[in-house]
Amino acid sequence: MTTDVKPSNEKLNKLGLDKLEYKGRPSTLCAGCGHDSITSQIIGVCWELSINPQHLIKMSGIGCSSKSPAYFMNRAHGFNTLHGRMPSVTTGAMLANRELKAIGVSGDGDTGSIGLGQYKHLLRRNVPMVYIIENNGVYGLTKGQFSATADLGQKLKYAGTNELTPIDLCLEAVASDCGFVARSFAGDAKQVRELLKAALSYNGTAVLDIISPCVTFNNHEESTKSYPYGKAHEERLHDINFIESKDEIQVDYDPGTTRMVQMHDGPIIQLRKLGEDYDPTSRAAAMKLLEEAHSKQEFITGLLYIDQTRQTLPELHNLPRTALANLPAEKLRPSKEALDKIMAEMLA
Amino acid sequence: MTTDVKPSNEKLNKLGLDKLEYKGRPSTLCAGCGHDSITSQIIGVCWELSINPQHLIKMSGIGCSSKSPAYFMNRAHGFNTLHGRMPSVTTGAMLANRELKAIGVSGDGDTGSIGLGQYKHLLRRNVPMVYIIENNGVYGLTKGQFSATADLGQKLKYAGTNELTPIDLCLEAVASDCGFVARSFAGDAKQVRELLKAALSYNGTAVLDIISPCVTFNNHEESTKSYPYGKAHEERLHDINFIESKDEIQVDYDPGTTRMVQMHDGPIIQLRKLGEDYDPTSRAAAMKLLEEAHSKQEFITGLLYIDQTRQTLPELHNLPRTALANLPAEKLRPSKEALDKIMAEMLA
Amino acid sequence: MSITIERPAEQSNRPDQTPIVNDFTINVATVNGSGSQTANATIIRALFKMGIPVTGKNIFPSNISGLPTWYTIRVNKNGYTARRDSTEILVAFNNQTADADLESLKAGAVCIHPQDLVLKDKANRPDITFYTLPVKQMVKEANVDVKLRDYIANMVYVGALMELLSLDPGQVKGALQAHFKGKAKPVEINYGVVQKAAEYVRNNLPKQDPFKVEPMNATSGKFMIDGNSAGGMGAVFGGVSFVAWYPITPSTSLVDAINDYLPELRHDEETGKATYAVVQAEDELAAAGMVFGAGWAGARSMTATSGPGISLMTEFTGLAYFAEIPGVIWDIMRMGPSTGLPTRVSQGDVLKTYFLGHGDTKNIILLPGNMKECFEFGWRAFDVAERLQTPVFVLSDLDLGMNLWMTEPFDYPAEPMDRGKVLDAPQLKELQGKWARYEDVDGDGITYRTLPGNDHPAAAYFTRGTGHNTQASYSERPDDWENNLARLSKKHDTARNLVPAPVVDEKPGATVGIISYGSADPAVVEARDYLREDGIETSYLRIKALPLNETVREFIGKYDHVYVVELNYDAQMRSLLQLHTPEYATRLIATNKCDGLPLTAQFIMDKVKQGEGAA
Amino acid sequence: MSITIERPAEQSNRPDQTPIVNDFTINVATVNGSGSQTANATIIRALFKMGIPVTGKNIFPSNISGLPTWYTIRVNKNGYTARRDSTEILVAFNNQTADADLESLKAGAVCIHPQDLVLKDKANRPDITFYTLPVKQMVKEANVDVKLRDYIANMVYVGALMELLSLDPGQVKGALQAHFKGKAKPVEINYGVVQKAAEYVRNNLPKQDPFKVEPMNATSGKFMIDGNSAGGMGAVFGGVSFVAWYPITPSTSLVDAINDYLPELRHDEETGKATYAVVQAEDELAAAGMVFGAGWAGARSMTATSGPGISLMTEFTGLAYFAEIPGVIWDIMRMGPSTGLPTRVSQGDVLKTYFLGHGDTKNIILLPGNMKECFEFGWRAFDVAERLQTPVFVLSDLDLGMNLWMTEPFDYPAEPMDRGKVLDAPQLKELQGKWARYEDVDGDGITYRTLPGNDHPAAAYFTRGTGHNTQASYSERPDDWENNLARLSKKHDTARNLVPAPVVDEKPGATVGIISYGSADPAVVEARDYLREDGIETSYLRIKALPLNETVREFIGKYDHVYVVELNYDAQMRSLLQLHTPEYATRLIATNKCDGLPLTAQFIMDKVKQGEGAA
Ligand SMILES: Cc1ncc(C[n+]2csc(CCOP(=O)(O)OP(=O)(O)O)c2C)c(N)n1
Ligand SMILES: Cc1ncc(C[n+]2csc(CCOP(=O)(O)OP(=O)(O)O)c2C)c(N)n1
Ligand code: SF4
Ligand code: SF4
Ligand SMILES: [Mg+2]
Ligand SMILES: [Mg+2]
Repeated sequence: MTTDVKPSNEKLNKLGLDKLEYKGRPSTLCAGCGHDSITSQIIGVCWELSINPQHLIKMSGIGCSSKSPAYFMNRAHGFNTLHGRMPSVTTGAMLANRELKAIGVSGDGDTGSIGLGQYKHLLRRNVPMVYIIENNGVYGLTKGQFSATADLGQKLKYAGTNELTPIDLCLEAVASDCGFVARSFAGDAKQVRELLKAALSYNGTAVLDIISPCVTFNNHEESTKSYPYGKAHEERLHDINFIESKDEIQVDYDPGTTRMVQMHDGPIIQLRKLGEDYDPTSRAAAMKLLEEAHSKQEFITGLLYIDQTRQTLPELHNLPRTALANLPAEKLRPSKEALDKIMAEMLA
Repeated sequence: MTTDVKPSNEKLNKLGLDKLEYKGRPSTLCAGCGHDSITSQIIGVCWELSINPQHLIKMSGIGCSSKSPAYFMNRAHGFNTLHGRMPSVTTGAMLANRELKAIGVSGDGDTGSIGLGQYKHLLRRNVPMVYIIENNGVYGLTKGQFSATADLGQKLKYAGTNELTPIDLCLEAVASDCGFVARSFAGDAKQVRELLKAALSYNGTAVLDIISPCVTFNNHEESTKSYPYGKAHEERLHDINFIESKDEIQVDYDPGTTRMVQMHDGPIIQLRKLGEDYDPTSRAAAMKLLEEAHSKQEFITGLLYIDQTRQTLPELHNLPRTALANLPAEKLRPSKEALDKIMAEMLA
Repeated sequence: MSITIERPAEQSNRPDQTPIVNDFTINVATVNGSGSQTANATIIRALFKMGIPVTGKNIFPSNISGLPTWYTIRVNKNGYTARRDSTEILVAFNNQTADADLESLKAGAVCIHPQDLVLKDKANRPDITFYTLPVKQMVKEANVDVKLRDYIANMVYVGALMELLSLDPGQVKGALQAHFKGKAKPVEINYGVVQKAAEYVRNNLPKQDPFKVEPMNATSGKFMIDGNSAGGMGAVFGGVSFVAWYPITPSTSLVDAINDYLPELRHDEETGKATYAVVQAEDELAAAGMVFGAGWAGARSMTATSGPGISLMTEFTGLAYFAEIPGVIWDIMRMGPSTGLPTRVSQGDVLKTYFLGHGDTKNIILLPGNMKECFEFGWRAFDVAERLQTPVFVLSDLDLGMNLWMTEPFDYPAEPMDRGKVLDAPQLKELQGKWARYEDVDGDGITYRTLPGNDHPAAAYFTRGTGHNTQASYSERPDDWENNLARLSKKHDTARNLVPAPVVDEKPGATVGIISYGSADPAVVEARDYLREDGIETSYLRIKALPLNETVREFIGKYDHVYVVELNYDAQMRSLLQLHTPEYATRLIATNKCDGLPLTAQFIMDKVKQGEGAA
Repeated sequence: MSITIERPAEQSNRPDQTPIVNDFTINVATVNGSGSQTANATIIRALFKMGIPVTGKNIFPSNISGLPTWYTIRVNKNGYTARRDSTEILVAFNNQTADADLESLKAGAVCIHPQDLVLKDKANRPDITFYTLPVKQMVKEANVDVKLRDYIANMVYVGALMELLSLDPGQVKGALQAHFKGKAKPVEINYGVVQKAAEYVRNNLPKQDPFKVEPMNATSGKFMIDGNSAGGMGAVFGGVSFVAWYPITPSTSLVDAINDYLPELRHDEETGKATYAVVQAEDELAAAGMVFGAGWAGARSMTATSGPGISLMTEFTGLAYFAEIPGVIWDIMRMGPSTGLPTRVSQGDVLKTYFLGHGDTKNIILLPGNMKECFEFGWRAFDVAERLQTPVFVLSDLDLGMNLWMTEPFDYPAEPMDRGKVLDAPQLKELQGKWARYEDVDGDGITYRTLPGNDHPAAAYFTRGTGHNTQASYSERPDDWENNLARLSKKHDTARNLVPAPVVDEKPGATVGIISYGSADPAVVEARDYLREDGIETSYLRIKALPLNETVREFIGKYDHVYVVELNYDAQMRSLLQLHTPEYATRLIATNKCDGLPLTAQFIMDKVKQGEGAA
């Protein structure tokens, strides 16, 4: 069994685990797929933050993206559920055992098409989890049809021209009162990493919509979901840094150029201004930003919105710290006396 | 058969039909139910606008609200589909026959809970129809559980306290690029009427989210979905008037106090300023308004957003004016020569 | 103010009849939403407390108020509880249906109606005894709030019945006291009206009919309850820790019952916390997902739904079957296909649920037949689901679930909870981490699982609905696939003798077999007695679960004719029996009906007699 | 640059063998995404154009690139097209699987592999003929763009096979020309490599094995196609006007085919408009809703999906069945339950689809067994659906749908389109507006409908999934419900003789019957020949549709043993047959397998022989 061991060397984290122990099975995705680069950030960040793999669940739907949980953290329980239905399964699991941490990985088809209803209702419930959308604008696993996040007017050899306006899964999240909404780009490893860390510290549903190019079906330059486009057009809202909580934190910063957001269990997110100042704690500002990005076709990344006031679903349900799944029989089955009492009342 | 007849007397509309001919079967809803008052506005408006009932389809899901189509316009085909699935059925019907007009009636449970995904995807496709949500914050037909539009903290004797934030179906519509989004109150007959007229003239999906009190399960004063609350708190964005298109329209108005919106087939919507000026053609303004109303718990009604630039789904599909359903066999089955040609190519 | 009453004209002078005691059916026709439930519950409770066997069935419309509803109260000294086609006493309180209701009465029946309800055919029915009540006036006199007038009007028929049938006034009052939980004021108002009405009848409407009740001692040690309350209570005693559901008639009241019992019975005094979570999902698809998510993570997890919900749970059922995740799904069956008749009963989901899921699936189904079994399967379903690591369906129906039935007290679970084959961290340590999620170690097809959060480094496995090998790794190998399906079939065979065994009542000299299940049971029980009287002795097997086992085969083997009694159009259980025992396929005789109403003994009797050439 | 080659060491000197001509199976093992499809198609087309019967089956993984895939090419002079278990010629081009692939070879087989692929067991297999190819060098020499290297590498085995098997070089080149649609440059590059490889083999690897091809005349007047293309083409010739779908393997290519044919064949030149709409829905639930919405409004409406989609369409199927709305659902069956094996074949949805929907439902199913029927049912399904006003399922499968089959040209529909019983405005006028949506005027259970938009004031009716009477009004009356279900059953009986009849091949002296359907057919056809050679004459009935009719009963009645051959675990068609003919339930012998691969004749032969005591 794993206990908290002081790292004996640099290759071990606080749990005494080597980074290798955060690996999964070899990926069966296409070489160069954006999803694989996100996978490696997940591995790195979880190792760095010493997340206990045995207390983590890896959840997904169906799709190339949804295969990813098999490729990280073999020591965590994983569940590759049904297409579009990861949200409901995770809701059940996290209520059954609120001691767990959950990382969900989904695709734009999985979340934006078949799963849109479950996505929105999960957010409304504020189920504690990191919800990663590996967004490539296509259905990779079924070979390249447009998904609901594909851009209006986009052309693909196989799929033709997309004639519908895209769904913005970040705007959807904000509209559904999600309290942690971020957008990033698989090609921006540093930002993905810092956002992942922040998301893992968030108490509630943290949405990361990561543009993750499909090198096989949607990676030509004109596609806004491609590497070349992302590299050329990504506009970072801010430079983000995640500062782990130490016993005592002393961070010097200039409030004129930097915002600090303290997460509920200690760590701090440092947002260094890049362009205009942006207040990620305003829901209205987030909607405005996304609406403007939508109409101007801008690719803005960063922490779009954060609100730490909402209760999570297990909190709303007044659940004990001990997992429901681990309650002993005595706590689950009322006594014979209790039944006798009811029977007596019934007979009265 | 009905032909365009000049009304011989005041009780006949342009089609020569008496208002009685726009009636449906007797309602089996509770006496006083908000849904019935909306039904009577539908009857009145369709008669007034001389909508041909034989060219109309009445669509719904399942719920008290979804029963309404049986209570108006017996001369129109109606379809009481499945819970939450009216959008997809209507999409199919309107592509099969784009000459039809469609009125859909749904409930907050039907649209906001089980049907949220289909609702959002219908809006994205811009299927031409009037989409009425008879919003009472509860599931009427299953006897009073909270729906997803119930207010945070609301209490009901049977259902307890609602602990989740409400879904705003108008914000959802705006986020999904719907081009006609309005909110009203079943107790405000005039506004419902004028909005209905405008919606029936809109070329695309027109959403009317109408607060429609459930007198049996959710009509106490503290409920924001009740008659007393609505009457006391409704804030009209503007005074709305629908002006039918005549051969020549001459409307005098003061641009300082009134906005005019011309609908694509002629009629004009006149919006007379009541409080601050509000521009319903700005998507950003609509989101801001709804976000503010949400945080301040305001009950704002009126035409929230209008955009007449989007193509409808039948237009996108380059459909002929003649309904697909009415195409003759010659247009449907390619010739024997066409098959012979393919076979010859195959054999080559 | 005194009541001025015109003496009703229709009182005929009938010859004295032998009294018919404790054996008749009352049919109360009202409009729904008018609060007749209180009145009907009062009558039932009074009868029951007089020691007389009674059942109540509500035939109600799928809307909220204003449409016809019929409440039938069967009084039967032999304890028969099935529906009967005929009514002896009609309480015609609904204008809309009164003429048709009257028409359906047979000669000798009674019709009680308000003065202002005009019966078209009254004059043509000298064979009926009419009692006309000045309801409006009495309500006026009661002088209550407008909102309560309908309720009060219904008390008038309670009073009339009390007088006409000789109901014990003390029990009637007691029933009202129980209903109003002892609150004096409403009891006073209501019982006042009851008394006035009784008095009115006594003074003005001489008894002309033979129906009456007499106290018995046949209900002591019993109580009355509906199956959804019993099932909900059972689930709570089964240690349910997670419920996700979406409202749908007629299953909603099962979750309501759970919600009623949980806070009281399952509040953790130590921590002040809940030991459960009940989530109203956004639809049945999500409810199913949550149930299996929670079941996967180790909760005792369940939902309750009806036909449309079952349809929507098809894909998740297949996943849970194949990934082997426990979860309990109550299907309170209503009439399908499609939305069908939401407030009418059927047993139409049996075949569908057994095969629910695409590809090769076969599910476990429990079939409660009475209140004790509703309670028992409420807890046992979790044991079966966790033992077999698979979805378990409990198929009750609207008749069992929403109507009022007599029952003996429920037994506390005799066995400790069975949490199934779950390996915890110490056990894994002992195994040195050597285990495989889908390896059939014990030869029963059931493999070992671990729960997320298990601290052992080798505890984790990957759950998926795709092909996998014993190590739970993704596999497309033909042999892995075949072996896995073969093991799942073995598990299904294990289930045959793990689920509740059928109840068999074999009679010496029986020439005919009857098989049935669920809410069809009371009609079968009654029909068998009549058939015996008519010279046809029958043996009876009642199925309590699927899959079927050898007991069923042996039973069928003994009779040339086996009547399979059920409430659906396609004789669904008959089909399953034919597939189970192809060698006897032709001796299984479909004895089914499907009109939205519970089965009657008469129907069964007719079918069997016809089949036996005795009709 | 010239090639320097080390002479392979493993060339053994085998005694001369009698040549085996036009009767062997090639198995090409590669990695998916490596473009081996072009190479395999080239070989197949060359063989086919040489007049030799051939089939191609792709056993591929459920991912996009990098995993093992096997393409088997069966060459058979008798025209047998079923899968075989053994391979005569292995093209071992995949490192990951080469050792296992080699292991599965029987003595006498051939293994062709690249020089840098190390075979662990090579030395231990003197019974195999190895040909080692300097693939890397050849690719290097070809000097093509990096992206094309994998494609080019595959041309090396094409060249080797051309030389070793005596494929006609002209046909190989012709196949490349056809593939590249006459573009000279790629043909030149590819054929260049083919020639080099052939030359290398000719010069360095003397022929040691007996396998070769010789031109025949067995394919003239035929062509090769996959079932999804044939079905899609059929739908277009059936006048499909509405398609809603959601991508899912292996059904996607059916909609792709429709999308390919529509713009060309169904563009309206008069109006410049489309005569159809194809919508990619957000999921299968929505796809089903759109299909039935369009069917209700009068379109020829369809979708294509596979198991998981079928599960999600359960509720809508029940609605359409009960509200009586036409719509066509293609299910290209893959392996379930659950996500199962998305790229492997099964016939596992037969029973489920027949009963799809809660409550009492029975659906219409068409079961194509070859390319001509895929085309035919493509159009006929609409006629059946509109005639019967109900969902019609076409159950094809991955083997039929995605693999390459020989076929004779398709016949143009002999009958005009059947739009069913639709009343238009003039007809209603003639009837003076007197009609009832659900009245059985003709006694066949099929009633008349009107389409929305019909201008007659009496045209409208209200469609619902709830109980209704003949006027389509809401009804909870028991008799309305029962009558309606009875009429629906009558309609189902009408369907029995309206759907395509089974194909029966009765042999004089046959002692054994075989029943099968769909893609199981080729294996049965082949097995019957072998059984005959072994003294067991069989008669054969192939089911082309459900519900079953009397022809099936009569056939079963003639044989003591009837083997029901199918590709699923639970013997699903056997079950349906048992329910159809309970009197013969025990003579129906389950002859089923379920490992994700198409059936082999060997399997059937073994089962029948075993059953007949001849094994
Ligand atoms: C119910 C159901 N419908 C369809 C499918 C087929 N399917 C598998 S993955 C997928 C789309 C995946 O797209 P996305 O979520 O964007 O993931 P990506 O492959 O692009 O990473 C589809 C349609 C399925 N597995 N289940
Ligand atoms: C699949 C399915 N699940 C559940 C139901 C039961 N049901 C009928 S109406 C309804 C809710 C209706 O609420 P809403 O749409 O708000 O309409 P209202 O009755 O309040 O007007 C539910 C849950 C159903 N008919 N179908
Ligand atoms: S197809 Fe696209 S999304 Fe799928 S693995 Fe390949 S690159 Fe990634
Ligand atoms: S229950 Fe509520 S929503 Fe339903 S009919 Fe009655 S008042 Fe209207
Ligand atoms: Mg994608
Ligand atoms: Mg509602």
